[in-house]
Amino acid sequence: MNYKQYFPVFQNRKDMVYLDSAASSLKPKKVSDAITDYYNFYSGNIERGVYPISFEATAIVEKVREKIALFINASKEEVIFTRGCTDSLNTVALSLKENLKKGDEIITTELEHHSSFLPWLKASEEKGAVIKFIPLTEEGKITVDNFKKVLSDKTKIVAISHVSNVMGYLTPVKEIIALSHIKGAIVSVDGAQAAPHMKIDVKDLDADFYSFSFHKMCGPTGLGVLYGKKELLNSMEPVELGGEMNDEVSKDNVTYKNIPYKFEAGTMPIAEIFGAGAAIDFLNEVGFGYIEKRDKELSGYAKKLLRSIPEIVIYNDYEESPIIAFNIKGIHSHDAVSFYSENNVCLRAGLHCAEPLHKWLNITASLRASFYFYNDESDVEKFIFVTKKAIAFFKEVGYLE
Amino acid sequence: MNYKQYFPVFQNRKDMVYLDSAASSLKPKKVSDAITDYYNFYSGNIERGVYPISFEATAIVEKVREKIALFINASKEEVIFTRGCTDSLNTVALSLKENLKKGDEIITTELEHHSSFLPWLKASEEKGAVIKFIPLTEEGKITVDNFKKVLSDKTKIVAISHVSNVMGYLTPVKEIIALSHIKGAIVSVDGAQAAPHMKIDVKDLDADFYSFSFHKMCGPTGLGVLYGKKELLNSMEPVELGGEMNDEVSKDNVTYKNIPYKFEAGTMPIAEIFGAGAAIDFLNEVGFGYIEKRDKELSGYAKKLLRSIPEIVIYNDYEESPIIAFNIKGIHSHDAVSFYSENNVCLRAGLHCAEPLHKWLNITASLRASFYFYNDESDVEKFIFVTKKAIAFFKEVGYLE
Amino acid sequence: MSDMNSIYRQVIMDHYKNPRNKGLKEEEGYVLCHLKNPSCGDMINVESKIQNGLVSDIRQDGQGCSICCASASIISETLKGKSVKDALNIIDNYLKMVSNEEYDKSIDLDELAVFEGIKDFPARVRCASIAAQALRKTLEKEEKNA
Amino acid sequence: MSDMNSIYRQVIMDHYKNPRNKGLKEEEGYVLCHLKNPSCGDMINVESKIQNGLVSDIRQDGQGCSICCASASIISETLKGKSVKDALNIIDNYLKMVSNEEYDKSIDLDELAVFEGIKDFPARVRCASIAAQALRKTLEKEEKNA
Ligand SMILES: Cc1ncc(COP(=O)(O)O)c(C=O)c1O
Ligand SMILES: Cc1ncc(COP(=O)(O)O)c(C=O)c1O
Repeated sequence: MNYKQYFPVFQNRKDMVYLDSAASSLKPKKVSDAITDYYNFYSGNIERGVYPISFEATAIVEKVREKIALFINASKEEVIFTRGCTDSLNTVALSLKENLKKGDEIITTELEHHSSFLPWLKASEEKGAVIKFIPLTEEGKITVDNFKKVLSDKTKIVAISHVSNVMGYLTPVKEIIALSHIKGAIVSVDGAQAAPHMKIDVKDLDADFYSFSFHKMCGPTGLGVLYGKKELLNSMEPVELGGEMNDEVSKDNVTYKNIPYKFEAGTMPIAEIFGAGAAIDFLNEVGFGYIEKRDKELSGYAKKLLRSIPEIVIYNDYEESPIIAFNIKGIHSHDAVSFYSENNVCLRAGLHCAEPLHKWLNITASLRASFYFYNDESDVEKFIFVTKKAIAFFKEVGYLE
Repeated sequence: MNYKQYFPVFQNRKDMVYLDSAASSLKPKKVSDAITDYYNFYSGNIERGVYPISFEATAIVEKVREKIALFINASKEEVIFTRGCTDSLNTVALSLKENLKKGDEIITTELEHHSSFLPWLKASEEKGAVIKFIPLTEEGKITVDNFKKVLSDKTKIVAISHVSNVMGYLTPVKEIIALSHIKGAIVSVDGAQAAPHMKIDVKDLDADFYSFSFHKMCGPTGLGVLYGKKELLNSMEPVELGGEMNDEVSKDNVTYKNIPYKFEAGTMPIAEIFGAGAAIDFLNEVGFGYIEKRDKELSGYAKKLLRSIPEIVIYNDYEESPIIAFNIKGIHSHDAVSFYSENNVCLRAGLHCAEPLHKWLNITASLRASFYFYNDESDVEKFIFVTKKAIAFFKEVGYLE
Repeated sequence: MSDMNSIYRQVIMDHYKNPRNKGLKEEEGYVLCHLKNPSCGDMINVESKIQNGLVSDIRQDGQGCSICCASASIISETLKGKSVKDALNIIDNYLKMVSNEEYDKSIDLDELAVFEGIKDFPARVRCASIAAQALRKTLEKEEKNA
Repeated sequence: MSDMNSIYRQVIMDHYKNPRNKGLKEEEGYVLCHLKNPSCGDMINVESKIQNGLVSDIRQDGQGCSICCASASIISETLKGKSVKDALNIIDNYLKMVSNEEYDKSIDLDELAVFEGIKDFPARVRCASIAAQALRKTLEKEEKNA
């Protein structure tokens, strides 16, 4: 199956080898068509009007919410629309921090994306709570055993990513959640890298919160989801206040609407929600069976070929992951990535918003290649070809011995 | 000039009379084209990549920021992209509330949209600050004299809208800001209803913060701006933390990037920013001279005709405003608006996210007709025709005597 | 305007102008439920009294559009004297009818049937539902406790 | 690959491999400026000493890609001994050159001219600029105080 045909950017950039889907996936025509539909046929506001373009658009928005609920096995009112995964993760921390007391413990990891870790770093400083890091194994993995070493009666929050955005490892979140709940701790899962690649079942995981962004899963920019358990959301204070999230407002009091609306202040990203509906349909059509299979095939193939190049060092030896973190030994990733870019191979270089992890790896920066189902074997081969060409070039100019 | 031709929704809904631009304006084709451009030609992430689609898109995003800065007479680094006006207003309150102490005073008005008022109501409760309301004149206006009655040495914050979303009155913000600054108070202006209709010059107003949403000014959903004075933004803590807003992150510390990036955590609404660029270009082409002229002509014409109908009560007798707040006496606004809707006239009914104002007016709900430059005289005439038809209908069914 | 006529019918106008069972008792045995439709300002109180499994009295009060107020009045008339079970069944089918969902047409909705036309006015479904929803809330609690 | 060749030139590689004026003095009279490029992890320290309006010494240190490190080394070589005014002028034109802006071609940029090709690599402009920006910061402060 050649999925490239569904992505207009490949028609406009014929030779592009796109290996940066972990930063943002490409977007199929369906999605921008759905967005344009909103602008061409509705164009107005939702929720507030009682004329056709308004209530028709409202109905579509609520249908998309149902579709997302089904997609992650939640109920409709547990799906909150946010600006993105970062916004979702901050909302959880900003609302829950009010319950934190001095000495309470928050468990997280050095693998986290800054968006998962920093909101809690700030909350902990403000409230005098203590951050505990799950010791990583030698390979940089999170294990249940190591989690147990930091879990305690003081643990109030566990903030953890489902899949690391550099190492690509799958965290044993289900087990971690079960253990956390025994201690009465609340678990906020950063699903930014998981939701695009595997079937998420929040009920099966028993996650308290689950966050992700649509732009990483063939969807629009500017939209994310915060899933939260009904009972928790009901008991929490909203972070942002304003239009459409309240029931009754007087000069000195306000009561809130029911969830999810309590957490959706102001005019919603309507066009983006239309786009998200199309993205979910598209991913459902492709199917996670196919996505997982292709992730493995492509990254497996790339890793195999990379390993045969002596100048390459790979940081994550985890076959299932669609992400490869690596460097050309002796070449700064920023120099390397320019060479790839000149040869139409799009990789990412730097810290990937995961500076603590790079400190743990004891490197200053890395290259990251990430795959998605629209990539193919020829992308892998071009990537390897350019890698070898880069090594030859840097030898020629005297950068590499 | 017939501007309707630029708005695809009018081709798809031929007979629609759209009089709800204060809730959300319609969007010209240019804007969805610019959004689709992003999806077709870039489709990836900005800031983080070093390959062409990434840095080309980054350059466009920064050009749009410059364009917006020029549009409101700010400098580039003072323009922060947000999810919308509600998000902008909350960001100011959430960051500045940390400086509030018990007994400090916050000045606001009963005219405010919930998004301008509620964030400060919450902040005041949390910090023990006191909210003071500027007494409104008999017509519901804010005057400098009445502002002086509540301004005091204890005033720390003034949260005020530039134009009310129900009454359409223009607040004398420039004078209010000057007086506030003498007392050392910070002024956050809600420009949601002003920015679409008049040239905003934040430097001339000397506003400390100025917030608005693009969806009300021919732009995309899901995007707003928070303007803030450089010195203030520099001294403030960001509210959301995460990717791309920090300089250096370790396990126990974080330093932030310079403004505006400090306030832009996570992946930006890239497609929306492309759309905003097109919206600004479009508004510049139309010109605020033309917009203000048409606002006055259309609402003046409508008011004149409405006044000749004895069953109509108008709440805002302010000629300049593109907004008319009214009711059919004896008919609940929700009943009336259904009749308008059945006749293809889109109005809004209810509280318009301004419940305190309705309490002040001592009514349970109102109808709102709002005009923009793409409306024309025939829209006004249809609106009046349907108003008369509604009155006849409600008489016929025995609702009205 | 056949559509508008289908909802602004005489019965509805009559109940709007002359609401039945209006005014709360606030006496022992009466359970109150307050519901709001925040965006349009509708606000409804429904009080009910249950004796021996029967809804022996219903009182209502509030403010809102004609559909909202008339539905509260008609609900109170129609369901007074019914068993809790029958009342819940009627409410259930009534709510389905106005929401344009499948409902059991064999059930006698009595005067509530005048709201059938609401299904073509999606923006007004909430107006026609709010009083029924309020009553359902208390009756369901009652049924659970019984 | 003519483009890549235009930036990875021998002079640059030489300065990257054999950095001049490397290591900070941390002595009296030296002023330090630290700058970072957070997304790629580049980090540069530039120390300068000013005597009688002349930049009498420049030291540098840090980590980063070859362009970033080489530019720090070449900056330190090229500007040492220049007057504060001349140094600022060179920095200014150098930064314009790498950013593909108009600059005064009559000014002798000396070895810094090897970075001309950077203008075709927008993603690398920041790498080539960071050391110059760090030095400018201290020199500007110096000029103001003088
Ligand atoms: C693991 C992880 N968490 C969080 C985020 C933040 O997502 P966003 O930038 O869309 O807010 C990302 C992506 O940048 C990520 O990879
Ligand atoms: C005066 C005023 N302030 C704030 C807002 C909130 O804007 P948004 O809903 O786009 O966040 C609106 C519009 O809803 C408004 O009219």
